[in-house]
Amino acid sequence: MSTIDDKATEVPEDAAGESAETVPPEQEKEEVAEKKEINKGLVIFVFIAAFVASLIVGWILFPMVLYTQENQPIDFNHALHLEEVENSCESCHFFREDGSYAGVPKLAQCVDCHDEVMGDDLDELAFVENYVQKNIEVPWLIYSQQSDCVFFSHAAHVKAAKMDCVSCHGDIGESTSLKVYEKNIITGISRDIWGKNIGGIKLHSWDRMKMNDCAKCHKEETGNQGACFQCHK
Amino acid sequence: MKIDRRDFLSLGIGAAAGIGAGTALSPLPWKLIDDSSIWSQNWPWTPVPPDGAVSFKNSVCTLCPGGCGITVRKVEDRCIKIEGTKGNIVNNGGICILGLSGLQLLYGPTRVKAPMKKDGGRWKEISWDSAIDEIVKRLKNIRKEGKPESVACVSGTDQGTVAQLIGRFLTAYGSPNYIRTSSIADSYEIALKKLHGQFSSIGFDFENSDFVLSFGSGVADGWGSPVRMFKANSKWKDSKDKALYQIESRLSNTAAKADKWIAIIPGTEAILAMGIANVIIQKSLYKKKLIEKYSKGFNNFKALVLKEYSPEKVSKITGVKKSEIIAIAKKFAGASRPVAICGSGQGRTPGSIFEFMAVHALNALIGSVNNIGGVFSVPEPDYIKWTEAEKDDVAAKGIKTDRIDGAGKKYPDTRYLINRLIDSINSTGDSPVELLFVNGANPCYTMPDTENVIKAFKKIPYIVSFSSYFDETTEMADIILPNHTNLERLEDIPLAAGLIKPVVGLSMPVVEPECNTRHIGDVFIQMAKLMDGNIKASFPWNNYEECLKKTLGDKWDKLARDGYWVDENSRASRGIFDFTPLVKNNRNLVKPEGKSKLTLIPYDSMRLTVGYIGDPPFAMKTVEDTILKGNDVFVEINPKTAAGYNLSEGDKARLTTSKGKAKVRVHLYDGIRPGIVAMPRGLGHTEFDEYLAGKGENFNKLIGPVEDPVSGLDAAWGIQAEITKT
Amino acid sequence: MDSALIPKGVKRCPLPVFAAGIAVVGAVVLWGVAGMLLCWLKGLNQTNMNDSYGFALWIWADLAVIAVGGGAFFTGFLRYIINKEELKNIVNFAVLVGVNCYVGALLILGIDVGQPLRGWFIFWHANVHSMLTEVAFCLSCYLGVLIIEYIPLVLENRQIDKVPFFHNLGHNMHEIMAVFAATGVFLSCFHQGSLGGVAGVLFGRPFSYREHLLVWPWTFFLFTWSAAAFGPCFTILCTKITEVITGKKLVKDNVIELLAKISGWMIFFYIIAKTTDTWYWAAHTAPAMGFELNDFYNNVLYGKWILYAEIIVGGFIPALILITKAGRRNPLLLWTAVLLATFGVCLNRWVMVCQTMAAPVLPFDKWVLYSPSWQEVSTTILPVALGIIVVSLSYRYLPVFPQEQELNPID
Amino acid sequence: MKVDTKQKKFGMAIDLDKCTGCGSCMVACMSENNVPFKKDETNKLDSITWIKVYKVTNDKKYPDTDLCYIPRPCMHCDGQHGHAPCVSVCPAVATDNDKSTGVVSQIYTRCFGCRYCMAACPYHARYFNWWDPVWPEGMEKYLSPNVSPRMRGVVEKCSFCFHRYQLAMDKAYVEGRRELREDEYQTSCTQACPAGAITFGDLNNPKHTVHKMVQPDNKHHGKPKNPKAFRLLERLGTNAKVYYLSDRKWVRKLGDNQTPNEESSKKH
Repeated sequence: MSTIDDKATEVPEDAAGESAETVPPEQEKEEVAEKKEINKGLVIFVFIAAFVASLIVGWILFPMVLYTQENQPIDFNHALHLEEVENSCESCHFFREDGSYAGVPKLAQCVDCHDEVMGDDLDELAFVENYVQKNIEVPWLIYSQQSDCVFFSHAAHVKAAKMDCVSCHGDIGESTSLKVYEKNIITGISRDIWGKNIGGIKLHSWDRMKMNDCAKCHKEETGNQGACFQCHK
Repeated sequence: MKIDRRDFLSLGIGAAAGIGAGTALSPLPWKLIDDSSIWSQNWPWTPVPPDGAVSFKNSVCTLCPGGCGITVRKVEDRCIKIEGTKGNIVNNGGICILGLSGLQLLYGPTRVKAPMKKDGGRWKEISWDSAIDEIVKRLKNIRKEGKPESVACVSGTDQGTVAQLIGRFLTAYGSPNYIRTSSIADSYEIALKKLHGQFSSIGFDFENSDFVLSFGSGVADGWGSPVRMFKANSKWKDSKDKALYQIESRLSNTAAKADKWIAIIPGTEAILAMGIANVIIQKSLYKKKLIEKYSKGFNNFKALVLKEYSPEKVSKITGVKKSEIIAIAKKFAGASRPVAICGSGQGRTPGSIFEFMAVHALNALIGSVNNIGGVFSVPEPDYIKWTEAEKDDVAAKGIKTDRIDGAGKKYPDTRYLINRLIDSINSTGDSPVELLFVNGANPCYTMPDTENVIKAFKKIPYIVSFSSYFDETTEMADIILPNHTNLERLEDIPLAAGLIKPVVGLSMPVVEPECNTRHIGDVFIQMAKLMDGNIKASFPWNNYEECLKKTLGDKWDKLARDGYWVDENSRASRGIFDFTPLVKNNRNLVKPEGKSKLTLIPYDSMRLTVGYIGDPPFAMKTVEDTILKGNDVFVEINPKTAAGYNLSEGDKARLTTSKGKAKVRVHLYDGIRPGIVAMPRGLGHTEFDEYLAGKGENFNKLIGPVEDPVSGLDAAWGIQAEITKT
Repeated sequence: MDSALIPKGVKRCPLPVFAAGIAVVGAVVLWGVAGMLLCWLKGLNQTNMNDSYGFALWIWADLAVIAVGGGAFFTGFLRYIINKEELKNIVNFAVLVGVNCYVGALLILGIDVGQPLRGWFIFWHANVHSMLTEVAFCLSCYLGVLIIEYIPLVLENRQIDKVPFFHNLGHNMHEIMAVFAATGVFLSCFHQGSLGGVAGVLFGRPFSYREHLLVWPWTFFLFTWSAAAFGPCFTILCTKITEVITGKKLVKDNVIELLAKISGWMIFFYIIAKTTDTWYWAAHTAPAMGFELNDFYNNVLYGKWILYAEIIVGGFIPALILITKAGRRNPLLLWTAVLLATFGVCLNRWVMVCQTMAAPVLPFDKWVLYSPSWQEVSTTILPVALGIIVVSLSYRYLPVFPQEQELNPID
Repeated sequence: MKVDTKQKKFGMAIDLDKCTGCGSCMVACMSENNVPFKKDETNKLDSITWIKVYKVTNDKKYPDTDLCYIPRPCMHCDGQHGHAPCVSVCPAVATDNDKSTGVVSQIYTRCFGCRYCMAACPYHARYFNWWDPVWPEGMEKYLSPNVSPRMRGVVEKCSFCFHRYQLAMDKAYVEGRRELREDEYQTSCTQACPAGAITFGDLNNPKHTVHKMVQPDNKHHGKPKNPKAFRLLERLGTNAKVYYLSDRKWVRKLGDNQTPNEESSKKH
């Protein structure tokens, strides 16, 4: 700061030329000196205010705007189903004969048990009435849906690498109801891919599913992050 | 205190710095940058094909007569790819460009999506019932007026249950006028009838031939069953002692594949065949014992050949060197399992019967008839054993009237004469055809002198089209009852493309009908029921599927399982080979119309389908820019000839024949005989989608029918033309 | 009206006249912007490029402007590193021209890529083997340097200078300018070279492929050298043009002559190197790939003339003019020399880009020729027009030419 | 867990004497890989055909003229040090040469469309999406979920139908295998070719037909030992994985460029 002051005092000499016409040098010197005091503080204050404001916008308001909240067509209780079925996750999320992965079950699987209402749960009632009886597929919103450019082989991870569902899908298996589906309004992609944390900070292996997360694990497990075509189509 | 301009400046800078720093330390800018590029990677207007369970469905392709087995890959209920069926008797895994493009026809914009009725020149959608009612009403009236014979049908085939149903309907109705579009199948049929004395279709044992002498047959351009021929050709390539000789005035893909290309003067193939016969007999290289035992009239033939077809004379006429003629003859007679074939290009148009007989005679001379590696006369598969259709008086009377196309009268061995149909309509005041059914045919595009054909069709009071697509003929129709496409349809497909045993394929529906279409078989059964009387009585089935299953009987299971059934116990007809008809029709050649210096000939290519279906977008995409550029079609000319007309590569020119004019561009090609202009078939469509319509010119506009003196069939292979630079 | 902004002791045309001039150029800018928006909104189908011409007018423009913009770093180098004092009278302008060239280059690149929104991948997912990566990094860094070099000049504006903070900032920046100059030289050597490498490494394109020294093909060094050699000529050219437009002498002859002389000798040695390179390529590199010189020049447009035009007309002639005292002193010859030199270097860049694309490689390939669409042309002229505006504004409100006052005293 | 690192080198051998130029390979490829099409595809300089069939003649006058078709997929070059001409130049690593399979990838979502790779490829095997892909109403139905449709502004090329390898591996994994049989991974063009002119397989596997046909000499960058086999532009050192076979000398000679003196020296 001091340097500025010293320099500031030099100003009139340099700028003497033109300030000459306006006011006599001495007077101006004092004015400048005192005003500096006032607006230096003011400038710093404005700076901090603006700084904090933009932090709030960026960290709090922005995420609110960026994602829309959508509810699943009907609620689903993973925990409950897990007790009922004998073959854990694979009873509904199974591999087809050709090695491809069925993913979210189709109506065909559900009706094996739900051809008519079993319990007194309202969601089940809604499910049977609106979908089973009308034979319409449930438009589930898939939290872990990657974009179209991704080829993900469940076979390679689950069968060959013997990984468990949790490491990527987290504890959804124990959930008793489905969380809200959040969609990025720009990209149209599920928030779970980027991760709940807007800053991209991740605590669990399943918190985020961006390419780098895949690459990191691949590097650790296989020694290299693999060729492009390993995961892209 | 007062804030002057300079303070204001500093405050502003302070604020800006704050915002800058704050934003930079928040995720906002970085997330926005990332998301905007992710948006660009997932643009909502770029389709994302839904994933699902994959399944495979087998069927038989009916887009051409080849009859290949196809396997359709499906994701859930969508067809996503057509592939050749491994182990299929015809194509064993291979598949042609048209078959591969099948899905573009199934899901394409040229489908007729529902029954349509012409209403003041525009198509209006109507219900199936009203459509069928309307037709039945007309049929009843025509019958009341006592002219049932004025109802006719033009169809791509006369085999299989569907064709038979239509034929049966006409018979019971009282019309003899079921007309099949013509092809080399007719020519071979007639040639065999004359030489062997009985009707049968031709079969070739190419897989076992070691020398193939082809008189212009495009075995590598889609002749016969294309994929089968490609495989055979590769087989010949595999061993050094197998060979293919191509006799053709243009270096076609076949000629290029051949071990020898003999650039003959077009239209003189028969003469060359006789010349070869001359050498074979001269040098007595023929199978004497066989000839003595199994032939008649050989001595006259011998005398004729020796008198008129000395290599010198033949050389003069055909432009093939004498030495070459002798060499070919020796090679042919010397081979252990040779075969001679004819029918130019893809064989979509009939040829001169004299030529067919001459070429077939070569096979007889060296014992390749009904012999391994040679040609076989194959009886039509006979599995449709229905009782005679019932006829009331009207029917009985109508059936006896002369066919409108005059077939079987002046030319006793000719069953169908579609080219005469056009003449007889145009020559009389009002059309002898009151009502015409069109199925699996597009005569308004595929027949020569298209203008004339369209004129005839305009005269026909009422045309019913069963086409699944808006093609040129359908555009002429008054009402469309769209049939399911080949992928949505159940149908038996007798394979008429040169197999040595009668084979029937089964086309299975691989997908639910996309549009409001109906199976043509069901439509005829339904119409018959509404016609009541003997017609109703002739159709005891409730629907087509029942009819087919009953007809096939025990063959059904095998067909449903493998997709085809071979009539193993059919015997090749071992008739005596009679040279007399050949001698009698000596030199009955087909000459090109006109007196211009140049001869215009068509050529076929796999990439441009020439049948009743238009080229799908994928196939069009593969057409070279030396064949089509923008909307201009190129004609091939030898540089020498072109120089005479001071034409250079790419020049625009007008091609004129006695039938019409066409704007073309010139492609200089050394692989074509001087004095000849070659033009691709399959372009110049006026209907179908924007990917095909209006591109190039239709060769058929430039050529007119020339009747073969032996069969009456149109056997024009070319026409005299003038070309002028524009 | 804007007299308060105009530097002291110099005369400027009345504002309306100035505004009119700007308006004219502004119209051209709008035309360019139209082309730019079309390319961004509708995609590159707006251009006449095709699968055989992935690189065309735009890439040429990039290479060309950066080559002629080389005057900035080289003059800076002479001024601050070699301490050629006189050159302080033209270095400002050299930098100004340089800034415009580089801004233009980046702008064009921004339009040229099929997915502008993903342009930053080149930094984020950089591939160290790719010459383009090297280009992108050095180019943007060097633009930063140029701007830093330009800022002090801006700060010298009469009004800005009154703010003590800026006054001092400017003062201090002057002190350390040598450091930036040095950085600039370093960066330039690399991105100029990498631009040469862009074509030189294409071992699938025998026309532009060159043997390597370490990881760099010869074109790498030739490009750096040529930029240093021809750049100053362009600076001189721009100076002369400005003098014509303003109708004033702005830089003393001794300054121009010094720069011209140096440039002349640089070009002279460059063109000898270039000739040697061409010979070696024609005699060894290409034949080893199955090509002889004639295969590359047997086309109606791309004939041998292009080689002579580049090496003799655009190389030796200007070099000889500039290295002879009489030559560079004669205004007419000087004009000729700088014009030919600029033409020469631009032609070289054109050949390395467009002829590379045009020449057949597969034995059954044919020559492919191309002509740009208006969108390409307008977007290529856009940065030039922008440049003119920036230069005009700078000239009007900043003391770009230190000697102007002295050379044009107002009584 | 370590993935099987036994290196494969998938490649192709095309018998030019069998190829009839029928175009099946081109369409088989288009329909397998969701390749778009436009109203006018006669300007071959902006017409996307991952495998393109070139028509070449021996330049002799009638009647000694001969012609040959040369199908050209992506050559999946290895270059001299594993650097294909296109791979090393891509500034954003949107394409790579997979060491474990030898397949050269192209990642449409990484590509930002600078087209440097196209400038680098001497085979014109790379194509740019100048337009947004548009299918006539209803035709999107046949699009395959195995290959992602490309957006405007990116480069695309033949992938040796790598998705077929992926799907085959999935099946193998589920069946507890790590290796594929030769016939489990075949490209769409190979499978479709009616003439059986295309052979596809692992060039590193002596049991595979393609290896037996060309007998690649890995000491010399895979140069074919079979005198009937050749590669396009062998001398540029692209080290392609696509080989051609022909009995015709003129065809083999057409595979690479020659300076006049070389040609004369070849004669005697």
